[in-house]
Amino acid sequence: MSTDTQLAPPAPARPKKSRNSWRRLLADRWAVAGAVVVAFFLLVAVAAPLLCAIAGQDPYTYDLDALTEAGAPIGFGGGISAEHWFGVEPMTGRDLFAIVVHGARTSLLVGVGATAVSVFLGVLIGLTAGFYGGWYDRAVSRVIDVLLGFPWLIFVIALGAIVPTSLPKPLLLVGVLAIFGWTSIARIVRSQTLVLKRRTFVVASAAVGAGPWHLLTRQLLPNLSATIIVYATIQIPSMIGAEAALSFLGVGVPPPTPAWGRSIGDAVSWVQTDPMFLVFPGAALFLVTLAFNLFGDGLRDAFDPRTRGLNR
Amino acid sequence: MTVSHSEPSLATATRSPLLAVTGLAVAFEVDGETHQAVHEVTFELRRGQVLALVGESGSGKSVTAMAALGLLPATARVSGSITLAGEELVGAEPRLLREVRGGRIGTIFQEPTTALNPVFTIGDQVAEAIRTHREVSRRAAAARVRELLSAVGLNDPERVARAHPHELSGGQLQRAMIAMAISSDPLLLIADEPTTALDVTVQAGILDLLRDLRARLDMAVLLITHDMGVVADLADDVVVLREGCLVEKAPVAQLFADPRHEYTRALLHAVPQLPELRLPGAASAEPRQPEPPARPPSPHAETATIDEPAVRVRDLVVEYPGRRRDRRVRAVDGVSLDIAQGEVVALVGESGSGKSTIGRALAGLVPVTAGTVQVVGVDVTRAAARALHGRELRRLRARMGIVFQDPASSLNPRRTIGASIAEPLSLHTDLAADAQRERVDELLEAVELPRRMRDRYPYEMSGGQRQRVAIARAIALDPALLIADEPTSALDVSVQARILELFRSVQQRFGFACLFISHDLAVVDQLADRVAVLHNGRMVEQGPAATVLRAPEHPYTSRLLASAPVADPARQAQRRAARQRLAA
Amino acid sequence: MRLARLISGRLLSMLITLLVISLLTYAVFYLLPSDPAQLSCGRPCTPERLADARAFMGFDRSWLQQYLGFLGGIVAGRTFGSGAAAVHCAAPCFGYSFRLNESVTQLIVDRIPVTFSIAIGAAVLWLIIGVGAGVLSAVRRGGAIDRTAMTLSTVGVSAPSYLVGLLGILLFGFTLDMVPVTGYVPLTENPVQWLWHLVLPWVVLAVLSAAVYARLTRGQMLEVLSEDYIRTARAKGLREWRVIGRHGLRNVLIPVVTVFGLDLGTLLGGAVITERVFSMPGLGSLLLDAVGNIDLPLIVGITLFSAFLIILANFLVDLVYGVLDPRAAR
Amino acid sequence: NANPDGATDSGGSTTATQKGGTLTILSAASDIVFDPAKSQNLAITTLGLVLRRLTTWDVQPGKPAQVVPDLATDTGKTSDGGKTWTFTLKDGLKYADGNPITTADIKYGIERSFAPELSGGLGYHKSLLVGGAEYKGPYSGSELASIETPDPRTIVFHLETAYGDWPWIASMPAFAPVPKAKDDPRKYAQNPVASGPYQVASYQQGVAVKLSRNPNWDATTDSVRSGGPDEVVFQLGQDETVQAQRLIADSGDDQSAFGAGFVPPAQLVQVQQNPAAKQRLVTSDAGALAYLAINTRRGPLKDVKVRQAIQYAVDKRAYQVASGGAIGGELATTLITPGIAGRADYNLYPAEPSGDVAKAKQLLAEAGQANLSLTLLSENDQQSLAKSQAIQQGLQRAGITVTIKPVDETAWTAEISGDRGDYDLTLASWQPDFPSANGNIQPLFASSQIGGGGYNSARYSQPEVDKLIDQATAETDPAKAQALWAQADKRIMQDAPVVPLVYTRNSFLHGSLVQNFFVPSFPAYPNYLKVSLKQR
Ligand SMILES: Nc1ncnc2c1ncn2[C@@H]1O[C@H](COP(=O)(O)OP(=O)(O)OP(=O)(O)O)[C@@H](O)[C@H]1O
Ligand SMILES: Nc1ncnc2c1ncn2[C@@H]1O[C@H](COP(=O)(O)OP(=O)(O)OP(=O)(O)O)[C@@H](O)[C@H]1O
Ligand SMILES: [Mg+2]
Ligand SMILES: [Mg+2]
Repeated sequence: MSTDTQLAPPAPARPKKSRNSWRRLLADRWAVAGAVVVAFFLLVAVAAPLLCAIAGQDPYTYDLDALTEAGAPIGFGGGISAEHWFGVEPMTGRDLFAIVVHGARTSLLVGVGATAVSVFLGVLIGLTAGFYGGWYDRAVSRVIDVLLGFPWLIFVIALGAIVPTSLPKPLLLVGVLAIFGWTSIARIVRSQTLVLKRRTFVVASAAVGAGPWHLLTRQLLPNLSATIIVYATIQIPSMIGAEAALSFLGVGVPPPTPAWGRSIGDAVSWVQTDPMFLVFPGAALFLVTLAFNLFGDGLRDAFDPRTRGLNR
Repeated sequence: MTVSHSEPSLATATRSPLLAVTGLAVAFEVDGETHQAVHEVTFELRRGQVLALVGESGSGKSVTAMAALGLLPATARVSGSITLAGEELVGAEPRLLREVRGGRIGTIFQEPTTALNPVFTIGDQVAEAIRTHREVSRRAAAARVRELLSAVGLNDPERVARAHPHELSGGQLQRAMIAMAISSDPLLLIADEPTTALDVTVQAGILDLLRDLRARLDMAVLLITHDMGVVADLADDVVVLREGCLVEKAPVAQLFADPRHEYTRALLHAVPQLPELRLPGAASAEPRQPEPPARPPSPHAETATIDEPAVRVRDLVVEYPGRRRDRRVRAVDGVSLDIAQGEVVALVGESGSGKSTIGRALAGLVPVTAGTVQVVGVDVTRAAARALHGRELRRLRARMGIVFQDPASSLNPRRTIGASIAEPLSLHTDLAADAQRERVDELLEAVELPRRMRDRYPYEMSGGQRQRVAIARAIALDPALLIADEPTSALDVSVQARILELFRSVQQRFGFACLFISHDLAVVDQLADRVAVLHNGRMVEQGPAATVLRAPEHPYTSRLLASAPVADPARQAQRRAARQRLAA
Repeated sequence: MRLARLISGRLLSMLITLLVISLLTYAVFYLLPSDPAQLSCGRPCTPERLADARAFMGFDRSWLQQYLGFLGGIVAGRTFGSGAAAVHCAAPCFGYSFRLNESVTQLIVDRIPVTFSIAIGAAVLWLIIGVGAGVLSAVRRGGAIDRTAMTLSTVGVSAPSYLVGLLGILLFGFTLDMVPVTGYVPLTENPVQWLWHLVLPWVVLAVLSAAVYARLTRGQMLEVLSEDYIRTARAKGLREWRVIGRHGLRNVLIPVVTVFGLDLGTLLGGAVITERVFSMPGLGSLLLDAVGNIDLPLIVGITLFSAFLIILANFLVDLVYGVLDPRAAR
Repeated sequence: NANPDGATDSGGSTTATQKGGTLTILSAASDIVFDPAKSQNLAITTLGLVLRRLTTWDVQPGKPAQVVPDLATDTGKTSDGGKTWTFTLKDGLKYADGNPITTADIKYGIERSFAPELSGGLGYHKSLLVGGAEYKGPYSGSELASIETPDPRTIVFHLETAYGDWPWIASMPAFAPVPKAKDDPRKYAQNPVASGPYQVASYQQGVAVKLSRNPNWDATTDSVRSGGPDEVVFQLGQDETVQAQRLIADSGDDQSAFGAGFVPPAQLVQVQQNPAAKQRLVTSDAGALAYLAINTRRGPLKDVKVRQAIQYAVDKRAYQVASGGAIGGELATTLITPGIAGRADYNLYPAEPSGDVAKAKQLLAEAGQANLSLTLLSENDQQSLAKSQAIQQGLQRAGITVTIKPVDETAWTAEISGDRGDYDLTLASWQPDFPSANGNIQPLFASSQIGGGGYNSARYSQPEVDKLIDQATAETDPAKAQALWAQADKRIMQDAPVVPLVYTRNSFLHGSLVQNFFVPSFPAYPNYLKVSLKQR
């Protein structure tokens, strides 16, 4: 800041535009509810050890006494009791509450992390490919084709065998998920960029001498935000699910580290005998997904000034 | 068409009104605050009557019209009553509205570029309008589309029907819009600035067409326009709006002869006058050789080096790729043009003759097929070929300002207009955020927009307001070259006068060169040093403004000048007769 | 003309892409911890027998040599083994599965009807459901339909496909006893049974995928509905469904078609889990089997085939862009 | 008590055979290999329906399996203490196509099992027969001289060393006759020339295999096959959970079906809560030995003290629960499994079912390994991972940190039988291919079986044990051999290369019309050969 602006009458701290967006967002009850739930789960993830300490449980200790001889939980709702708030896991007797609470850590980290990275990569690559076109676009499109056609199943199996056990698994996971995850968002963003870049306002911006970076970030990106937000929020549960698949292939977080995806995968076959085993982690995943989607929808609306004026 | 203009209103006075607007008020909610756009407007319109709605830009003309169709956004609150042949339209059943829209009321929207669906061909869209209200076969509809398109003066209806909106010029789109609006022979035509993008010859044709429709179908027209010449030519009665309030309502002759309200007087006073036309006895068909002006008449000519013009265009050819290779459209065909530094060159010509294309070529926005374009010594063709966003070109563009023909589409819908105006500032200056805001406010004020509009989004503004935003953005950096494509087409004459004043003063201060594309010959006369006339992609005449506008050589130029309407009903009637004689 | 050039150019690059994919597959396979020879060594296995099996399957050579052999097979055909047990695989030879004693081409061709039946039916269903729900909830934004559809779609995106399949079988197959639970009946054999057996897989896949389309369509539609041309369409007096279905939808379709191309391309290469749950002998179960038995020729074959489909789908989608929106044509 | 109250119908039951009907067998496999050279089938399952061999197994509920003559008149005669074996064919045996079965066809069948083109089957005979190590099959034109067929009904085998269990070896798939004229190595697996009660009527890879009656099968020559159903249909590629659900639902054609795979734990619980389904659940008494292999070549694990500590630290009860509880297996302490003749029960490391953590800690302290950190190589299916976690949790109590490394099945096989052996612990289970203690001990603990495709996953090498194995193998007197095997069993456990966890019990479900469905102690799989359908 120069000295003379200090003397100028104090300007509002924030540009009004973002204030408007925020106000719009805050006025959207559903979006706020979504944000609150997301925050709640983040809090749960952070405070997992504390919560478990309150419950007096941890996600690793077996409690075979809570199971029948065949390995099914004893008692109502999958063994719900004062001790085991959500009941216990069949076959092990581990505390389901602790598993769900701790699972939030892995799943949110991986789900949100992988989504963030893949959406970032996808948007960056898709946007530039659609914008620049030419050989760059062709190259990107071919790379996407290769990645999509690539037998990632055997790649991941191979990877699982190669990577040293010491490598931090969540990082590896986010990496693998992102590498295979960016392609679809890239193609979507590219497809829309192809049309958007011909809109007059983009040309007008180029005509005042805007560089590619400015065009991409200021002109195109805001008009892609709806797609990106919507796609990103759908991506989160898929990533959490994919994390489970990868952990079965030896690339994910190895058991017994709790993760929702794996719990849900394990619980599927118990759906008739011990439905609560599915309900708790499943509900957690569902709620988080729903919350992200609600929040995403709100964000989308807040970023799109026109939506409120839709006529009927 | 020899009916005098005060007669129809008398003749129809006994009939019951077709459209009655009573106590109409419209308020918008903008970020929690209510903004009253229209206050208690009342007027009536009878069959066969043409009612002109004039007034300041942003005074609520378009909003009033949209209210009749029930097409205002959900943020609008409408009160009062609008009846069509006795049926209430405010808050009407969707079924009734559907039947009214496009059937009994045809609508020409203000901004044709955004009003047409980009993914369908013009033919499809017009045919759809026909088939919505009539049981006709596809083939018959297609034939009728061709018919309508040629009726609105499109020379190549076949191509236009097959074209998508982005492949047409502003005027061509506007005519397609008109074709669509009149396709089902409506009782009432709402024409929101129907001729802004049309050159005067075509405009005259359209006005003839409307007059003919009125006569044949007893169609009523709600004409929204800022062109007092058009009002004088077509309207029976005039309603003057200002800041959402109705300030005056009068038959056209009376209004022009004896305006009551002070604002109306100011408005009429601001109407630029065309020079007296001296038609040459024998117009030579040969175009004048384009010659660099011997002595640029601009006050800043002394500072400009004569051998280094701001713009040097040589044998420019621009072709647009058609869907098939043999369908290429040659939009500009061998045009040469120089603009000296500090000089204002006006480009006039028929709609679709390649004016906008030349403007875009100067900015390196369309690929040039042949010829060279140099702007302040930089070869734009080469720079553009290397990369659309090359550094060289970018530096060049920092010194250029462009006002696009259609302001609505040239503003990013996701950014506030403040941000849009600040864009060149943040790109090419290192002004701090506060300083930028200040400059934006200054610019807004310069184009007669209130500061509070800074945080509006484009869709929350009227057409003229958006156009002024585009102007503000173009002059934000005090450019060396301004390319202004119909910059005042959506502005009422009073605002236009002030904008032109602004132009002049800025131009005097900074001495930029300017390519001024316009169909408004009076404005051209006021502003331009030289005039170039374009016809079918070719330059047919070029010379000092005074010469070209007063003693045109090419018959097209003569026709153009003869077609320009004047803001006086009586004189305009004479001129029309004269023009028709000329054409015959 | 332009189209012909475009297509031939694309074909060439498609070929190169497939080459890259096959090369990568061979290379990755080389990194795989499993040993195919081991699986076919029998019990008890001795180092000599292992070496024999390896030599017979060609795994004693380096992966590059194997890859070149594979390429040679496509061009000139190949003969495996020797003497009475030799098998010949004619000119466009995409490999031979020793495990199943069948040429890879034949194996894939046999499975195509199943997978395509599943994929195309499901795709049609999910496109209709997804886009329909998306449009409906955009139009009734914030209303009960919107909220319900979007909540259901959240279930759709977060539920594992195996679970949905299993629940589908339990509910419709056993509890309600409405449809057969497993198996595939060829269309040529009995069209009614074909349809009947496919209903459940279609519905399951559709439920899972429609969610994505619903959300994508909704977001895009909200955007489009505020455009001026929608107002024009209304001003023509079009029925609301036509305004939305024609003018709105058409402008929404580009991203939807993009995802559709990706999904359909992938699905045509086999819906692994769904085929497994419903015991459908399609490409997905063939691939699962091939991976489980590290049947390299088959893995490469299926990989290339599904890569081909994906690339083809993407190519078609790229072509369709120009049709959907002329501005995207160039 | 071997019979937990959870499973009443242990082993299954038998009644008189009714003829007719279509039996459906649900299988997770995507194809069935009928080529005897490539098949690893047990004598009493699929292949046994179509192909007969020289000898076969007679299994009865509650009785140990016995080797009995099949095509041969007896179970083989040896004249020189087990090096030369002679078999004679029964009279009037015919293939489905009506041609007579000769010993030349049996010889040819064995020869073709040496061909690399047809590898993958059970090949115990390959290294036993003289010249077998070099022989590469008949397709290159050579014969195996150590098999003689002096006349069409006699066949003589010459072995490298004395081998007492040769009669068992003669029951393996490769000892089924293959007429040379009908041999197409590419297609034989789908279209074998049948000698058993059924022949392959149609074969659809990945979909179904239909067997129909073999008109030339003579029940009087066959003591082990009853040939009940008119048709047998294998439905392939059936998901295990869905399979179980179908059989629980027991509707329509599924009433005359049974599942070839084990009932998964969750469905096992479900079945036990469903009285109707529970009646149709058949559980074996004991089956494979499930064990934790300790890689004896790795760092601290070379120390026998550490391995013994692991014996105590393991929580066998948690493991058992993870296997489905008592119905999933009985706690194990020995290497030779119940149902194998000569098994001696003992426990070198007595502890509670959930282990003796204190003792383990003490042993670890003695070994100076207070903070062990080990990797456990696990197959990546849900059940294996559940079991791995049970082990992990148990060892954790003694301060041994275990990291689970899930890999897919083929990778797991490659890793444990390959030369690298990059793991500390792994979970495995072993069911011998023939019911002799030889099959329990030799493949898992002979030093010749380390790497190179062998299953010695503990990589255990002890000259003393190797010698015992050699002795016992050569012994033709069953009683003496059994004593030697029991001795080897104990000797091995002293070195603690593996922790015996449970003798798994396999559970199978069948439909309500399925009769004579039983699961013997060995092998712990249903006897397909006797199954029949109740006729309505
Ligand atoms: N959606 C909206 N939200 C808020 N304000 C709006 C909206 N649409 C129009 N306005 C405001 O309402 C007023 C009237 O607009 P209208 O479009 O009717 O002007 P107009 O008379 O047609 O002007 P012009 O001649 O410039 O087109 C303007 O001040 C404009 O800013
Ligand atoms: N993208 C395009 N593809 C094909 N043809 C085009 C394209 N853009 C413009 N044209 C055609 O080129 C010609 C010149 O267009 P241009 O926009 O330069 O006209 P104009 O003189 O500005 O007309 P107006 O006064 O109506 O705006 C027109 O006939 C138009 O149809
Ligand atoms: Mg307006
Ligand atoms: Mg133009």
